[in-house]
Amino acid sequence: MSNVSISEVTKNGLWTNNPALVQLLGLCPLLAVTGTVVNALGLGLATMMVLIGSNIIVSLIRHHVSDAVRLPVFVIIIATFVTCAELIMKAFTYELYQILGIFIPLIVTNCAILGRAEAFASKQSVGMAALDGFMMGLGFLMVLVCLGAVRELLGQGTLLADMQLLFGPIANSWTLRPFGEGYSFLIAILPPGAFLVMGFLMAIKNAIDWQIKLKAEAHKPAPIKGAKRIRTTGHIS
Amino acid sequence: MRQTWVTPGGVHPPENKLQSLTQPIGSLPIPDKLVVPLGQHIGAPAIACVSVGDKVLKGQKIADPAGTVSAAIHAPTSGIISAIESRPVAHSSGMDALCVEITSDGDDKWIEKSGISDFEHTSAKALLSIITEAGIAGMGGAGFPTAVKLNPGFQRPIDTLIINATECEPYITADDSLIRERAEEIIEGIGILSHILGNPHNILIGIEDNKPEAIEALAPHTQDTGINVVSFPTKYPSGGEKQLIYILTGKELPSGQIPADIGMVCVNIGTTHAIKRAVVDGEPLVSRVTTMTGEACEINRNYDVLIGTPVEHMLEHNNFDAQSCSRVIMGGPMMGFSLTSKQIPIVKTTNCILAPSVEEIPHNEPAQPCIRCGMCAEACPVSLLPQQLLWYSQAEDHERLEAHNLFDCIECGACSYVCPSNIPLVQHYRSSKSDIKKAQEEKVKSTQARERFEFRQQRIELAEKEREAKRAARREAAQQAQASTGTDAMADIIAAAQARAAAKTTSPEQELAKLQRAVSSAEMRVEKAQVKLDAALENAEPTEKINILSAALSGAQQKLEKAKVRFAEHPN
Amino acid sequence: MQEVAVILVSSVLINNYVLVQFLGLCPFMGVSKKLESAIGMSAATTFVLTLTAMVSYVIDRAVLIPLDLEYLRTISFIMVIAAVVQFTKMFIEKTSPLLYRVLGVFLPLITTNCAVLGVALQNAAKPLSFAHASLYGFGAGAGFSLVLILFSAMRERLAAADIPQPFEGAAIAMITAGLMSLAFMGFGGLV
Amino acid sequence: MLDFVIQQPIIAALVALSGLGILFGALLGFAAEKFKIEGDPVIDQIDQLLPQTQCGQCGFPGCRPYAQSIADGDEINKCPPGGQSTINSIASLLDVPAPELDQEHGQEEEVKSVAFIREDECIGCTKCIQACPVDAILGAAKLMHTVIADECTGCDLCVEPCPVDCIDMLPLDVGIKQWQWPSPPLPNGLIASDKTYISLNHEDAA
Amino acid sequence: MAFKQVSSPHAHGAQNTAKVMQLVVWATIPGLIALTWHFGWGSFINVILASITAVVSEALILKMRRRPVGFYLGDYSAVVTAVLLGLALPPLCPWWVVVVGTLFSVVIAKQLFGGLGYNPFNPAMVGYVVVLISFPIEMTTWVAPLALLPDGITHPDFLESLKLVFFSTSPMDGVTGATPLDSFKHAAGLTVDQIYQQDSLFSQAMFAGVGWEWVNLGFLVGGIVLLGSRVFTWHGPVAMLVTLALMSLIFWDSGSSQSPGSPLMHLFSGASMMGAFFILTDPVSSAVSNRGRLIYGALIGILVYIIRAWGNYPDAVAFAILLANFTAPFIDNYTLPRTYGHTDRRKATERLEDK
Amino acid sequence: MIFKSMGKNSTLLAVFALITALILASTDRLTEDRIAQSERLAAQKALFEIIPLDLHNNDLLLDIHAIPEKYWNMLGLKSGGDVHIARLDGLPVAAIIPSVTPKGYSGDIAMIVGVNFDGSVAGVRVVEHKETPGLGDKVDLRKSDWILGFNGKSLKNPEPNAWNVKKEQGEFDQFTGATITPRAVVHQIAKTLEYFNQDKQRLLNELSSAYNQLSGTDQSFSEQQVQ
Ligand SMILES: Cc1cc2nc3c(=O)[nH]c(=O)nc-3n(C[C@H](O)[C@H](O)[C@H](O)COP(=O)(O)O)c2cc1C
Ligand SMILES: Cc1cc2nc3c(=O)[nH]c(=O)nc-3n(C[C@H](O)[C@H](O)[C@H](O)COP(=O)(O)O)c2cc1C
Ligand SMILES: Cc1cc2nc3c(=O)[nH]c(=O)nc-3n(C[C@H](O)[C@H](O)[C@H](O)COP(=O)(O)O)c2cc1C
Ligand SMILES: Cc1cc2nc3c(=O)[nH]c(=O)nc-3n(C[C@H](O)[C@H](O)[C@H](O)CO)c2cc1C
Ligand code: SF4
Ligand code: SF4
Ligand code: SF4
Ligand code: SF4
Ligand code: FES
Repeated sequence: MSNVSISEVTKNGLWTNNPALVQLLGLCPLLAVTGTVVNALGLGLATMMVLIGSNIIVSLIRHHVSDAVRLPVFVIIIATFVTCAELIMKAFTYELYQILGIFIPLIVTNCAILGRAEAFASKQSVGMAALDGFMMGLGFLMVLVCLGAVRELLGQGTLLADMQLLFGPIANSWTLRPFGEGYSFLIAILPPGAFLVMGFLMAIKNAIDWQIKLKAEAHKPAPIKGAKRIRTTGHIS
Repeated sequence: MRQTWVTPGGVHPPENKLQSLTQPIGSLPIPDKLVVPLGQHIGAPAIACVSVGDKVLKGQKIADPAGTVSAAIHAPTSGIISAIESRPVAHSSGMDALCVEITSDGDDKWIEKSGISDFEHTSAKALLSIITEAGIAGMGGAGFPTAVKLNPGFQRPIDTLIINATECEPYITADDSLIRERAEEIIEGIGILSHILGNPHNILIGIEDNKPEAIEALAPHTQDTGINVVSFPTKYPSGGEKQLIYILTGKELPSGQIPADIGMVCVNIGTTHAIKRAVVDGEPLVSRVTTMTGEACEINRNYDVLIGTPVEHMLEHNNFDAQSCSRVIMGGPMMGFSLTSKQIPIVKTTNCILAPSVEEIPHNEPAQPCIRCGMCAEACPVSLLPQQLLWYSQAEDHERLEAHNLFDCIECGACSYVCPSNIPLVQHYRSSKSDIKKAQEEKVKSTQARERFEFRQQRIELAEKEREAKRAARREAAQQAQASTGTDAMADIIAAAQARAAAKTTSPEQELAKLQRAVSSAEMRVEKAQVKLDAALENAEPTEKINILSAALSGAQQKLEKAKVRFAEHPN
Repeated sequence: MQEVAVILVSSVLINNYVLVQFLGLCPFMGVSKKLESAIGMSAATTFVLTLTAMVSYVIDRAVLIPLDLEYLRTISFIMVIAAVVQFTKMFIEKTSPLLYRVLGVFLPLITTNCAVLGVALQNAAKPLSFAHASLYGFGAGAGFSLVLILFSAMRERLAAADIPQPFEGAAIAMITAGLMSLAFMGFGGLV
Repeated sequence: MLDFVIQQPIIAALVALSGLGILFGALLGFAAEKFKIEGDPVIDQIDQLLPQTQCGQCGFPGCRPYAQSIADGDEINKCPPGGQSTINSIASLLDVPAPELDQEHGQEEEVKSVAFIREDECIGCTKCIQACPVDAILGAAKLMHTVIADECTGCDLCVEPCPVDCIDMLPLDVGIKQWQWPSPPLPNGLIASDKTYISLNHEDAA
Repeated sequence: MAFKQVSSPHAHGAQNTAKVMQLVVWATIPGLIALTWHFGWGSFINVILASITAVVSEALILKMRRRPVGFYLGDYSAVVTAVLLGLALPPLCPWWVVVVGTLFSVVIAKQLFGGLGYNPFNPAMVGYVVVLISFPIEMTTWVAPLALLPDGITHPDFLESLKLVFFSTSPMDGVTGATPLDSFKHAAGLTVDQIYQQDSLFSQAMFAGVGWEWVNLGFLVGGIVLLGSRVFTWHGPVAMLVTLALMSLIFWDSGSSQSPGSPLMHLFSGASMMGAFFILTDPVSSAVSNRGRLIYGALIGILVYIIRAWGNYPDAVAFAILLANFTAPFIDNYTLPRTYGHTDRRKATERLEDK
Repeated sequence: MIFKSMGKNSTLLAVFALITALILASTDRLTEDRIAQSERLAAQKALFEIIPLDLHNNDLLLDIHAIPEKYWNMLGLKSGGDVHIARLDGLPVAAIIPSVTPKGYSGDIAMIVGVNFDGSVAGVRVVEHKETPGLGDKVDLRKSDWILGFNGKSLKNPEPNAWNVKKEQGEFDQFTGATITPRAVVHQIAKTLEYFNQDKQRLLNELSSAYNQLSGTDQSFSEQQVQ
């Protein structure tokens, strides 16, 4: 565990061990706030910040906490970051804060964060931990935005609507309407749509993985069968 | 009229019984060769007590029962034992099993018969031994040795004797015609059974109401005998032992128990007839009544067939048309099994040979998915949920299967019969049952293996510890000795130890011989591997296998190299 | 009495925490493969939910509000949850080893169940009495249990289904959950 | 005092949070001491599922050490004698996806086999006895050896040590008693594209 | 060919899945006739359009899944789904509503779960609810029954209807109106008697609502035919209808302005009969044992009433059935019949060690 | 042993909690003002939309007057509410009145109705509703600007009996496929205007007394004056 490569961490976070698609963690915000891209982006960024921050701090203090209170300490660290994020969003993007509502404080219980703190940051150097936080956060953010984009597009026929909530007035005119006015397919933005679209995203990932695996298998040399056998009955004199 | 009870479920397939009832029970010419399997019953196969070349008479014992749950086998006709070897036998697997082949001499000469006329004054024990010796095993289907069944021993007293004359399977009329023609003998057989069982209160003959002639035939003989002939509405599978018990008595046989546990015994009518023949006439079980029917045969009738007659012989005598036949079935269309070879012989449990045309019983349609319509559950006579069993059987969920009472399924096939999706449900259940049994056996075996392994490890550990202790003791002694006698003693001890070690090492010659052996054995291995590989290559076996073999070969070659090197390195 | 019924119906069915409010989805997806574990998880979660709803209510009203520290809700509640979960684990282990065998493995997972923190936070945002706050906690737990148990029974059934390869596993579970939440939309407008 | 605290928001926060911290710290400390983790029952459960062939193909000296290693997070696809069904049941126990058997550890054999010693060639060296993990070989020095077929797990560990190569692994034969109906093909196993075609094919295969 | 290994039983009964499915399709005809008679050609067009979509999409998916297309299409289940969905959709709704609904039914609710026999939810109802939620305007615009159209106006003829379905951009005016359940629900403040007098939907009806009573009777007849041919058992439908009647009796409130309506109205309005005989009887997604089906049916009856009386949706059969589908596997686990030779009913979850 | 562990862990957690509290408290201090401002802005947003800033210059959130209980029923209020008054340089411009109709398709629809002191509608916003998405929810400005159609209407324009949807011979559009929701909203707005007519005098009195107290003048607002 002690030496992992940068590319591995990147690949893990973005694809092979993607917190949302593979580990199925942080599903609540993932499904609840992805009605539009802007919501997804807002929450994704907040989560990413918390993830990076907590990973760094956990990595810094990893040698100083005992086992008994390790988890509570991690939880406190995460909660601190979340509260800070909450306060900042409240101050600067109040309307978005209101839309995301309870899901900002709930970043605390996003198991992906605690999971990373526990499984990675508490065993790695600060730099790696920060990178891991960033990549995992980015992986999560990507899925959130994907989901948000698909749902927004299918559901109300827009893309990048209401971006001003996050980026201020310059974003007022960003909204795209590929299907023209008046289009709506409500189920996509209602709860069932969240699950369905997520299911399809996962299936797409599975299909891609399957293709990759097929390709890889075609190139892989056949394993040497039985190469790893040992004797159970020890030395025979 | 006695009260009868109604079982749940059941089906009404077309009966098709009339075809084979137009003529009385007939007989076939004796075939040239008869093949008598040694395992025709449940339990251990009998052990042949004749050898090839022996001359036997009809009714002469050719195999002894092996243990309590087994039955003797007798020569069905007189002739010469021409072979004792594996042949295809009457079994769903179509596999071979040990059989005795008799080349008939055409005389059909009986051994000397010694019957008992007054069985009422013979002890039950003696009668049971006659039945055992006569090789009688249940002729209703399962082939359970009848003497064992009739000897519940110190268990509960039997108060109900049920004679199974239901014959609920379509097409089959063997029991029906037997009753019509030999009712008197049957009643006598029942008398013997009753005597053996200590005259139970109730003696019931259960028979479906589609056999009025048989009921009629029994009537004059049962008057004032205390034997009740109970008829009940026709429905498949009323003839199942459990179903019949419920129909006749309203009692259910608790799961996992046998009828004797609730004071009942259930015997097939054919078995009863065979018991009469064995006891009164002194004839062991060498023939039985079997129905030959189906549109692919010109003649449909019942025959008194010698056990061991190849099916081919029967088919030929009835002008079998292989082209129009969809499959040849031993038993009825619901529970019988299809035959994979014409050579398979008739056995004690064969009540029917059915050769239907393709129109009668078409080829199986491919199965469609289960739509959970529940028709199967409606048809199941033991109130299972066949569709759930199917589901869990596909999912290989053994726990759920057992919770759904898979092992109470009597494999009657009513569910498959009604299934609109043509699913071979029964086959699924059979396969799952075997899987579960196998898994259980493996579990037991693996537990044993674990225990043995752990025991071995403990033993080794213990031995190690002992050795360690001894060594420690020795060291201590040495130290003490050193303390007292100084370095000299120590040197002595070391010298002694070295001497022991030297003695232990093998002499160079021995060493050389060992190495030589190693080389030659490695050579042998290489050779063997090469042969195998060549053979595989020649037969164009799958590359996988070839890979394995070539890996084995190269392994052996390496070993050989090593052995050679060691041999070469040896000083001599 | 009627109020109790209304709170229960609304938190169990109409505003179901899992399918309508999207809380507690990770255990919902993660612990629903086997009915048995789903039942264990349900019991443990309901218990913890009710208890944390009570304790966090007390802390909120007795400490945070008087001191004007509402912004510390998240952190104090999560501490409450962590402690209650630990405490429950300890308590069950001591009093009923049998129950512990059933529930033990699920308890740590509850700390990161959003529904637990979600209920505490939602309760804090509403003017509620202590009894109602506890009832909301219990109702949330009951709603969670209901759908988790039904869902796991359904997933067990799906185990033998002939699902297209890319959809096997979590993907089809998601879609099933989607159809379930579709069904739950039927409860809209009740109460 | 209380007034003072209420007046000073920062101090209030400090007091409240550290108060909670102390409280929960004490609670957890108490729990940590009072309830230490005991042995892991899951090892036993995994061990129960392994076939106990004790062959070492997994790379561990026996099944239990492998069970231990699985409990510590090792891959579950290393046991060839157990094959896919063992992998599946461990996967369902641990609630993880079931991988395929790792070929590098060996292959699942279709039929189980047992060791058989060609007794006339045996020189009584006792090496196979030492090799057998389950004590399934009988014999004494310089005397002929035999395998107790019932107790042999088919691990083939005894084959290699034999100096005269007199041990064969014979497949257990499938007699009429062992025969079982194969599970019928699932409806979705059809690959042809036409009903009549299938039914013909089906018959041919049968 | 005569000697081969086949598992018993060798005989097979006359029933087969395709026949069962075809029978279900035929049995919807009385209902379809009643619908067409009272509401015009719309339902007929829906059924045809849905069937074509269903068959084509099922074929495509099967092709993608590399399954024998002919073999699976031959079971007619896609047609049953499509016909039932077509009957449930509002007559003359735009074509894309039908197509989207059918695609959701066949592709998502059925084929993603493995096709016939594996879907846990009723495909037709999934399709219906999806379009109901997604296109509320189109889905709540019902054609008025023939008897209530103003003099001189009739339903559009077949070609006109086709034009409406395929080319109209806005729902047609003049011929639309509320359904009895809808209008009952929103006649706030009126007692039942007043509603029955003032609302022509009821005042001109024989016993439930104009047109609707006949549609329900039609489905009742079809359902009885199916029951008679043993396509399903009585347990589910009877349990549903009885609980629905009981619920409406209990909350009848003697016809006050708060009353959610009489048993007769509930039994013969909306999709009650179609739901009871054609939809909850879908064997694939319902409970399996008879006892399970009693519970399942009763649950649907209760849910239908609750949602009708107090929920957002005037008719609730689709939601109630989906909700009950959701509970079906759980019900199955605890309603095994008592097997011969056992004293107790077992639970499917019973573990071997517990014994 | 236990006490040692408890002590150690407590200290550890407490230290962490302390640091945390410090960080959080400072963040809170830093963002406090900004948050307060955002909250105010958000709360005012709907009010501002009805009465824009260039039409008033008082603090709408503070200028509130309780609605007498006898009108609660009329406005559909269950536990009362406040009228917000907008003034320009102290002179009242409009009143913003909370109002709820229970006759929505799926229950209550809550709105705020801005009424100019001349009795015309300054603006209406639906603040809470459960209407069917895609059908009844067009009363929400985010979905459709139907609600803007009320601006400038009063009980005289159109006539009171034309305060209805077109389908029932009124003046206002209904939505395609949904009549119940718009009808409920139209009726409720009419009712709110009626309330305003009835309660206006009382409000004006209250306002003038407050104004006089503040400015030290003695002025009574009359209808004419405000207009
Ligand atoms: C494995 C097995 C063991 C049996 N053991 C006994 C027994 O100990 N005593 C007895 O009276 N019958 C025993 N029976 C006989 C059954 O009770 C029953 O009569 C027989 O299986 C024939 O029934 P069937 O053709 O319906 O299967 C046994 C049967 C089987 C298959
Ligand atoms: C489904 C089923 C149907 C059966 N039908 C008959 C039958 O019709 N006649 C019969 O004698 N035995 C029938 N049996 C066998 C009986 O259960 C039972 O084994 C037999 O009567 C015992 O008598 P035996 O030991 O003399 O053969 C049937 C068994 C099963 C499982
Ligand atoms: C599921 C469902 C939801 C509805 N939601 C609304 C709604 O939110 N608002 C509304 O006015 N009508 C709604 N309706 C429509 C009404 O039932 C009614 O048909 C309509 O208001 C009558 O208008 P019309 O006269 O224009 O046809 C809904 C109908 C259904 C079936
Ligand atoms: C009695 C009966 C009722 C059925 N009802 C439905 C139904 O309501 N919805 C549906 O999609 N399919 C129905 N089907 C068809 C079939 O079961 C359905 O397509 C499967 O659910 C698809 O797997 C029905 C079939 C039968 C035999
Ligand atoms: S009869 Fe066949 S299709 Fe119907 S439920 Fe039983 S197994 Fe399934
Ligand atoms: S074969 Fe088994 S499951 Fe099928 S009907 Fe007979 S007893 Fe029931
Ligand atoms: S490979 Fe399997 S059977 Fe062999 S020792 Fe390892 S776990 Fe045991
Ligand atoms: S006899 Fe050989 S193959 Fe059998 S268990 Fe012993 S060592 Fe293994
Ligand atoms: S994100 Fe809600 S439970 Fe995991």
